[in-house]
Amino acid sequence: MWTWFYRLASPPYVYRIAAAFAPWLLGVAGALIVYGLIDGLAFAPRDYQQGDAFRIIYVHVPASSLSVMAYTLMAVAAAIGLIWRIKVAYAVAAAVAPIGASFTLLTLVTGSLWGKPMWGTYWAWDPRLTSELILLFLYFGVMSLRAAFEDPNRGDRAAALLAIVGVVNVPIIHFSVVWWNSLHQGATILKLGKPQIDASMALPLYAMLLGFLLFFGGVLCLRLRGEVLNRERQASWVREAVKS
Amino acid sequence: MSAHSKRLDVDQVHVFRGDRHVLQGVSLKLEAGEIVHVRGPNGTGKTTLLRVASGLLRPEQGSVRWGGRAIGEVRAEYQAALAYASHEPALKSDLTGLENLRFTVGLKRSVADAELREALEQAGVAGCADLPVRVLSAGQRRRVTMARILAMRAALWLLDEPFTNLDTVGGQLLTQMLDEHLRQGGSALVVAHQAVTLKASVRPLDLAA
Amino acid sequence: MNGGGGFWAMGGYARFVWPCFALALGVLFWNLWSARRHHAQALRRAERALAMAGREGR
Amino acid sequence: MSIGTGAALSLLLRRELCLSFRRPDQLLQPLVFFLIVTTLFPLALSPELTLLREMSPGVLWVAALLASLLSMDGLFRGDAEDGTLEQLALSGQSLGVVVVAKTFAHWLVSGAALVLVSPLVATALAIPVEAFPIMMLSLALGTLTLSWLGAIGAGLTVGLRRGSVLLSLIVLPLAMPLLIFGANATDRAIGGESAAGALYFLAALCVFTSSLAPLAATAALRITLE
Repeated sequence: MWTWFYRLASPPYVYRIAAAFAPWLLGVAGALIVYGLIDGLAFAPRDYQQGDAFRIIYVHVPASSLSVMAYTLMAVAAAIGLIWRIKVAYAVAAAVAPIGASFTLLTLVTGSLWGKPMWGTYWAWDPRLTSELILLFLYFGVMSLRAAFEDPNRGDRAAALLAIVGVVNVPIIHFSVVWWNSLHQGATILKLGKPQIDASMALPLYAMLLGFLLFFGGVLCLRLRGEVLNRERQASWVREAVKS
Repeated sequence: MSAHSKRLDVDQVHVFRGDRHVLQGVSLKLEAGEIVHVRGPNGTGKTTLLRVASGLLRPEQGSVRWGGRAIGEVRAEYQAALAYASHEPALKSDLTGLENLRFTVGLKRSVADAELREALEQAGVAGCADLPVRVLSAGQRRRVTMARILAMRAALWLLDEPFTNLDTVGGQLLTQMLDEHLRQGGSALVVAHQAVTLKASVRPLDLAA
Repeated sequence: MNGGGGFWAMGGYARFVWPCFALALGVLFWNLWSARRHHAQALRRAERALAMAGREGR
Repeated sequence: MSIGTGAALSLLLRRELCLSFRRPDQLLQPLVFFLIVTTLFPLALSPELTLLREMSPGVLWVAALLASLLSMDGLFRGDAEDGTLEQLALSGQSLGVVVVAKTFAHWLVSGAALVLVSPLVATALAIPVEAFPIMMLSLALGTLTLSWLGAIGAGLTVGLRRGSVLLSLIVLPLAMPLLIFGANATDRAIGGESAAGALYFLAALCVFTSSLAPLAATAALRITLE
């Protein structure tokens, strides 16, 4: 049973299966997202309170859940890399960071665009958006630390450690931001919580969530191939990979 | 003065620095009372080999064993038996010679100042004991490092270019120190680009380009 | 179908809804484009490394 | 065999303090920076006391954070550059003991010093004297927590030439919770309300960081040393 897992540690194997999985993941993701967009934008009924502005959740919620999930995945891959010294795990951690950061940015912008009609300002220090902003700083810290080292191996390990330290702090940061927010503003007029959505609104949301997740997997496979290649330039299998 | 050494085994060590394959399957055995002189042009990984042997640098492949056991398992014992002198004399320039010894040798074993002064005396830099290292010459700093190695009473000496900045008297002093260390059952791994001539037989290890 | 000035008006919130979705698609395509470019660069770097290795006869 | 951990800790602590006091100018720099930054705010805002009192906890804490971070980069850099860090790593003591001793010594000369200077700054920012004890306690806990986080950052960036900006970029996001609880504790102390809640959170944060950060900082140093 363990051979399957053990083979995941071998770069040429990962390089090949990543190429095989990517088109499928992206294909299904594309279909789900297209459906989610059409259904969410055109057919789902308006929210009685927010009107059509609520449709922004169809991109905001998937992006925000992905941003946190991506950071956690990065930390797990980093831990596997540090503990078992598996190069592929470092490649995964390096591949995840920019994708996660892009979704965090998407969350922030869509969140503030959604905030404007609700609170009248683009940035009202909503606790969840503030946590996302700090998450973006954490992403940026990990990426710039990895880039600061000439020796990629050492850069991977340093960034891995920072990712682990970061993931431990994410809940602490979130809690303290929520606590801080509750002190100063009392309950915000309209918390940016998910409005109670009935089935017809929920279906496109689940489609978008799954679509974004599969999309994330597909792009991760593509980016992983590059990262694996960067870390295996000396290996013999790279010769065939470059020729093909 | 030096403790009796155990066997040091460096076995098929490979180290990469970025894309460069710095050490390619280097092996060496060092018994008590033996000295190996690591030679080779610049950039062939002499210092890297020393850092791997000391446990500072973990090799990609290969192992380092002390008394038959991997140095990772016997880290405290191995470090207690080890005296490592890097290419640069590792001294704090704001501290005096004596203080430098007190804060390095003192971490390994409880040692009185008098004993440290005696080691400085042996290295011929007794006068520098109370001067900040900042004001010392490169040769004097090298001798303070030699005093540190003497005071540590280590079994295994790992010395990186120990003859640099030493005048002829200093060179002779170091040669005597090495002979005495080997006679007492100590062992030494020395990186030097010039010849190492001792009473004891010196086994060369050439690192190819 | 929702009313309020047709589909594109988004009940008056068009200024906020459409930029969000445009940006979302932008991020998705940026990720795809960036991943492909990253892989192409990696391949080029590997080729150069192999070519150098070839020359040194290692 | 090598000396006990307790003896090693005290010896390393003496070494660090001895080194620090050999360069008193470098000890004063963070404190003067702390004073200067806090003087900027009244100039930028207004000398009007009631307004200042409104801003003072935030100003005090941000200035304290930045002042502590200023000297954080030198925690391991000095020893790494002259090779003594390698000697410490090979000293037979575990690297963790070295990290704990160095970080605590660094806190004594930077964080604790800031706490002692803080009444001066507080008076300048119209903070009432009654609030001083809580303020100083919260600053002590906050700066100690920050020193531990800074040790992780310093361990990660010691090998890099211009690591100090990167160090702040790594540490500040992690320091935001302690800023929130610390500034709030001081704010309540000024308002006369009980600052217990914020202080408890700050203390919990300090204990949590003091217990985990040494492991992370040691691992960080080991990555850079190898």
